[in-house]
Amino acid sequence: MIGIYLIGAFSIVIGLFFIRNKQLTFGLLGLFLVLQWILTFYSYNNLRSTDLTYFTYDSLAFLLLVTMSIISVAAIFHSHIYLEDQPAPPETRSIYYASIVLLITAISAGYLANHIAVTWIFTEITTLSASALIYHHRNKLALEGTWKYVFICAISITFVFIGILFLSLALEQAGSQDLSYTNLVTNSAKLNPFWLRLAFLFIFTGFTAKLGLVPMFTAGIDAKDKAPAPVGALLSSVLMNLGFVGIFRFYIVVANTPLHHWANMVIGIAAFLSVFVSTVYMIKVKNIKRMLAYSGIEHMGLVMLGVAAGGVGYYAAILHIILHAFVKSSLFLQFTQLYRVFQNKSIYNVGNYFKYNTAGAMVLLTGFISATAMPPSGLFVSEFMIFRSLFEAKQIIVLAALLLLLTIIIWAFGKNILKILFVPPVDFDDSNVPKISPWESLSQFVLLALAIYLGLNPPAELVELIKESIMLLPQ
Amino acid sequence: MSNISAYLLMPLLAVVAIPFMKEKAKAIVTYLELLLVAGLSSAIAISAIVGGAEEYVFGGSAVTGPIRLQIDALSAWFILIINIVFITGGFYGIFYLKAYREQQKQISLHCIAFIVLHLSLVSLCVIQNSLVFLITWELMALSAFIAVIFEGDKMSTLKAGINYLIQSHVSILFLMLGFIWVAVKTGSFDFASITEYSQSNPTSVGLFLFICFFIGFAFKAGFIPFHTWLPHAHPAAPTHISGIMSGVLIKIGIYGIMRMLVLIKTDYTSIGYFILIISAISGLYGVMLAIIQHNVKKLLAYHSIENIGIIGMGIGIGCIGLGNGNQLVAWLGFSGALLHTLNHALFKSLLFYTVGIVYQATHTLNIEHLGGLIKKMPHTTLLFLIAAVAICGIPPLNGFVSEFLIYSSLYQWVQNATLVPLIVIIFSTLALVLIGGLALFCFTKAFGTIFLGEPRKKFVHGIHEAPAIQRIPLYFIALLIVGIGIFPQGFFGVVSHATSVLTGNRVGEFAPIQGSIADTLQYIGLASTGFIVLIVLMFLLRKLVTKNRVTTSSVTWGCGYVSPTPKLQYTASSYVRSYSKLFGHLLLIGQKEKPVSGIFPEHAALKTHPYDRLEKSLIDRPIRGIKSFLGKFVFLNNGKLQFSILYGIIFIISLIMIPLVYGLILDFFEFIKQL
Amino acid sequence: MLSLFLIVIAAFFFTGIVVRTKSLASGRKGPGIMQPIKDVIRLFKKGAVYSKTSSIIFQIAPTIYFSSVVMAMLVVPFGQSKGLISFNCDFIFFAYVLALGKFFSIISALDTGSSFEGMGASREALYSMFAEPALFILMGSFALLTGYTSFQEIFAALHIGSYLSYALATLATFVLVMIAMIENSRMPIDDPKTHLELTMIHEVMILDNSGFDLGLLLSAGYLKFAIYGALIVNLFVGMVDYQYAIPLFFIIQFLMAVVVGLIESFMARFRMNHNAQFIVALTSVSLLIFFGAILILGKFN
Amino acid sequence: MIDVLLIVFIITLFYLSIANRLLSYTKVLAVQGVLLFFVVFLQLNEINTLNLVLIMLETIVFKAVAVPMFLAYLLRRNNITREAEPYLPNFVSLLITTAIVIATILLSNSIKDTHLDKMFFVVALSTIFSGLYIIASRRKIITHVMGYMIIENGVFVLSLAVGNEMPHLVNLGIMLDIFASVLILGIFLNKIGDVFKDVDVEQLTNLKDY
Repeated sequence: MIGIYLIGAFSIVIGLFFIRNKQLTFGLLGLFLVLQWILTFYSYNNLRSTDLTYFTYDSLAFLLLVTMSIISVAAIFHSHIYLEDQPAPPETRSIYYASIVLLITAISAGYLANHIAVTWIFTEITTLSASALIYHHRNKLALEGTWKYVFICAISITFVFIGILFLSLALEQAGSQDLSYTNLVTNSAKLNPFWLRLAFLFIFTGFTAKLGLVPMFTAGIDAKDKAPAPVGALLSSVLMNLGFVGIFRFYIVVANTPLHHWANMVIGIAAFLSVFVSTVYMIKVKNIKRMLAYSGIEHMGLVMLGVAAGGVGYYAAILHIILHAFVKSSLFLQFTQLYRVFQNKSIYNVGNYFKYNTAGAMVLLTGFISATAMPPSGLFVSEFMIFRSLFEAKQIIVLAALLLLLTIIIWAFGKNILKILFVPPVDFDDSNVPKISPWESLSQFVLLALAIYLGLNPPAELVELIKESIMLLPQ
Repeated sequence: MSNISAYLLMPLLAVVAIPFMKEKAKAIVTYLELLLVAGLSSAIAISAIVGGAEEYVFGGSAVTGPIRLQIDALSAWFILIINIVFITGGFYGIFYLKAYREQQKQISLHCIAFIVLHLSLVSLCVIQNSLVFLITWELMALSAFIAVIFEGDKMSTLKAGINYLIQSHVSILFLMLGFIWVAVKTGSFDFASITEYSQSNPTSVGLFLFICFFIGFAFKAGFIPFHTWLPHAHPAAPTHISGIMSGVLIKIGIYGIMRMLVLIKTDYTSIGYFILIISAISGLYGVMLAIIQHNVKKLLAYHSIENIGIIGMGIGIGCIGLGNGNQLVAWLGFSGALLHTLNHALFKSLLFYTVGIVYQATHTLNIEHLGGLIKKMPHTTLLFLIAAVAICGIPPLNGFVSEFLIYSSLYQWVQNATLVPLIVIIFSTLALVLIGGLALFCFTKAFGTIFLGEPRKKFVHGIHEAPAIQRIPLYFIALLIVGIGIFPQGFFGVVSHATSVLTGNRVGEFAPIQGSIADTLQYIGLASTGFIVLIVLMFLLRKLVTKNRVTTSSVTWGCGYVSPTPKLQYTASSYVRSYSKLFGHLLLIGQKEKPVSGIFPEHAALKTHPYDRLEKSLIDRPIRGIKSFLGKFVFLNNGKLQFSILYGIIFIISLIMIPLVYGLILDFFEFIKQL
Repeated sequence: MLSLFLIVIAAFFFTGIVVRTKSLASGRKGPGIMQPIKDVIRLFKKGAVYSKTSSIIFQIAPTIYFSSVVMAMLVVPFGQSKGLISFNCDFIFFAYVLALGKFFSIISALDTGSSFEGMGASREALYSMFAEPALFILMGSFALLTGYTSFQEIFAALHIGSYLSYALATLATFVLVMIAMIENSRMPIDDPKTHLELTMIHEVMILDNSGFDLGLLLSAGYLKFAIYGALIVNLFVGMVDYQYAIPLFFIIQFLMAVVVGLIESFMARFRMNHNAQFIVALTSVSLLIFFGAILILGKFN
Repeated sequence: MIDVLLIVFIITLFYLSIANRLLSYTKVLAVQGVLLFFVVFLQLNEINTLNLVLIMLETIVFKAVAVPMFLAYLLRRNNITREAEPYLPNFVSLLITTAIVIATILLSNSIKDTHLDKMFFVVALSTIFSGLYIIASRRKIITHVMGYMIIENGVFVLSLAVGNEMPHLVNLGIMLDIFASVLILGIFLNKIGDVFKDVDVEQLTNLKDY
């Protein structure tokens, strides 16, 4: 199936790249979405089965794939609106559509890959497609953003590759040469700790660029800022999840070796620093998109803290990353409408959104509540579990510091969002504000509702899948 | 069971429906919804008081586990208070919001928030599952926040709102810590596990657990030093919301503390002293700051802190009584606290509502601009007067009854107390007396300046009394206030059930104590009634005597000065001057003065800005510190590509090197050891 | 019940005696003992002048003030016989009822919108606030000593035994006298005979009252004095039988009146900003009494 | 023999750290390509010939010729000034590079692994880190690109260490090499060169947060 999917998707990409006709484009996009969902259902039907030797439909992949498919529908729909609203030259359009489809395909394949090298290849492809999307606006700043993104991603991909090389060295001692995760886990006892240590260090550092974690967090920020908001929705949700997959799958391997504790320490340090960094900038930043991006960094920090703490933290981490994907993408999608109203993304020149687009304002409000993990948002549950895992791991000081930082973040986030919602902006004439139909906010409402529902009342299926995906970890 | 699901379902329907309605419909639906929920919950509550505790269990979800709802007399008492305040406040609010008719979107948001607020408050009293409790708690905080920022287009309002939001979030963090603690140890979210845990561990554990919870709830209740959000949030909110916040929102904190007292089994005596001391300080501090306020709502907000202090003193004494096994003291203390909770809810909401009427008539909250309103709005004046007398704890009104109970708990405690407790007692008495006196000082000032004398500022627009229908709930509250004043034993009868939950004795066991207290209260009721009768008689006598006496009217005697102007009146500031000179060191009053100078002085001015010393040192300074600390790190993302790469290198190298270096150091020390 | 009559009777003469003592002390003959009562009766006959500024508050306030004093009077016992109202902690009721009167006298002063009466009101409120703790602590120490919490029981059970208790009794008397002075705004806190409004407390509050209302206020003042006198009496006559007690009552009331008169004629008024210190000093004295009580009960161990 | 080549490789690193002219950077890259060509030839003697040929072609054509020429072309086309303009004086750079090499030697000293030829490890790591150092310490964007190329060479050397066992990893490395270089150079060629004249990193610092 995956073969069909990849071939189909790539041919669609090529098609989109060359076709200028609108109807045909939409036809192809629709086709692709169908394909995407077929893959999703297929992977659900034969869960835990391997395909083309390099892809496995395991539970983690499936969970993220569903998230992906749901978000991708909304993202493509809003990309359409976006391009209608700000008409671009036809070739730019087709590049946009081609690369967004390529991005989605690469990410999906990356989820499913069961071989570290394959994951790595698809990560590389995401860099390519993402850079094309970031450069959509063809202006100086966009170029700068693209350049930085490409360069840092290239470096980090190289890091990952170095990591893989070290891993192979580590594996040689075990007398095996198969770099698939399952094999790694089975041989985990025999891996050479020295090489494994280096491997983990490099692979982790490499994937932080995608995950948006300290140390390589900067690239993602600029990308999400410069990319069109619908793409930002993808970059800040599912692409981050790809980074998570990359790290998590390998972490499972390390967790079964004596290095477990050390790895936890490494992850914990990076994660806490990420939360710290996001706090620093949540106070400062005045650009709404960048603010959202930094909140994404904060959440990734939380997720990795959950992983580092272990225990119930693993469960919480996976739940959190799924819910966060929904919430953050909905916020980014809402931003497109916000931008259409004010034609500006600086908090200073934006305000009283409640008056111009009530539905959208409600999305922002709910999104804010969800993103800051206040009850009744689903993220509250996962954060609660993460705190609990930290408590269980006897990391009270970390927990206290974390809570302080989170409080500051809520304060800064709340201040800005409420300014956007209620306070009228200075010298802004609302004479030619476009009327925005509330239906455009529907998708965001659905995503947020999903986040709340899955958090507060997770179906037994979901719980099972999450439990299964952390099954290999030492509890 | 079914009625509970209905009770949850109806509001949700309303919440969904409201945004698509006409303004009138919105108001009506909201209020009907309110009445429905209130009616349902009150019915259950009353049955719980009469027929003992009831319990329901919901399935809950995979996350929460089974959700236990339990309604005992304590919950019931608070539910009743909540419903009273909400029914009156909602009714009043309908008319209050008429002035904002054009902002439909805000109003529908407001209505939703209002329903959710009421629902969550009522639910909080019955939920026995910590995770669900937390969620409901935050729902309550959020809806209150939405309700507060109704006039969110003002940046000041928004600031106050966010301040409130953050502080209530901090409170939830403390609660969360406590609950996580218990959940980690016992693996259950049910409140019962708290009891198990505290019983199966040394009292010190229970003590810390309680303090953790206490801080969490104290933020909501507004104990010193967790009070700083109150004086900002109350003036910012629309008046009916301020009334409700001050009336019941902060009381839910009190409920939480009481619930924890019931749940956590530990050394009550030390808890008692802890609460008693904090409360005494809160009471004094609150009223001392209240006196120097110019903004009426701020003044009332500080008085809420004071009254929370009084309630807290009751709780503290009750705990100590419980710890010493002195049932009578425990009873007096707890009943006093519970009754004062109701009383404060009544007169404080009434005060806020009357102030709201004044505000809508004059569009100002600054005392110094008001005056002589009694001629324009007699009803409002009367209502405010009643509430003011009540809040000073003066007979024949309700305030006296609860304060009397707390006083007498102190005097009962005296009988068999050793040295240290005696000193505590005497100073708490001192505090209580001073609180009473200062409250009187404050409210004579407020009433005198707002309603009496001549207007200190000419208002261009006419000032009118509120419509009669808007005054109905206010008169209802006033009626209750007087009713409790002259018929306290009846209300005590109801309270005693809740008290028995706290003192932990079964129904029927407490008949003798209850009886003795009830007798005393009966005397008070009679005395108050007699007092009122006496006043009326005296007044009639006066009428009779002065019937055919000549009464002329002239200007106020200006001690020889013949052309008095309203400017010459004694202002609020001058009224409190001697006070603020005495306590100037404790308070923080910023002054801008342009003194009178020269032979022919021109313009002279004196501006004073009262500020909260605790807020300055506990909130403002630390926040500034943290911000500047975080500000030092903004270079991190300075847009230079090299740096971004550098972080990666540093990260990897340090993680490789530090362990090696550390190992080397260890080896070195090993080597030293071997020498 | 008995106390009621006694206090009323005492009230008739008390102020007269004070005035007489003062005039004698200053070498004048002075008015008759009954003069104050005559004044009141005269006032009752007169019509009234009301300020245009003032409102209904101004008219009902004196009545409420008077009835609050009467109410307080009903609480006061006499030796064995209870007051008309008597229950546990009734002295709290006593103090707070008086507080209501104060509340209304203050707001009625503010009601005139005068530039002076507010001053008096402010001082009155502040000083009575400072004065109250003394009374409560006093009663607290009595409650501690006797183990009872109502006026009548306390006084009934109060018996002067050891030397220490003599000292306490004297202190208590002192405190009560001083509280009486403050409550009735006499020397050394306030000088009713001063002619400068800026230095008045009580007098300046009732500048605008006239006719019947003024009469009520004055007579309320007389009653108040008698009430505090009665309290002092009760300190000593707890156990004594009526045939000795009643004469004792009048003797003590008389002595107190004389003392007040002497104080007023031989003592200067405090400076306004010293009053606060003085009044708070009373509180500390009553604290002393409390610790004395602790000593007596031997709880220092 | 391999060791000699690798030592020469390290020497090129030292030269790189003190080189002033951008052109000499490109020359060094070319030299490294050639060295790698021989190393491949000598090292990967166990893999099938086709693969070997492919790898050797990549090294000689792509690393040794195409990229350096292309960079030189860019230098001319965007008439970039010829100095490398480091933040730090060359002397310091030399010291740092030396330090890196010594550090890697020390690090490799603590390895207890019989499979690995430590020479490769030392060379690879020192190349990677000095490449990173060059990126961090030079002012021009094009020097970033060159630094990246050097890193790629280092990675290549590392992959050669395991090349006999896992040739597909070497291929992966080559793929990365080509892919990334094309992407980066493509952007550089098409856009940055046109948009920003005389490219200095300082011009690309508008996306920041303070």
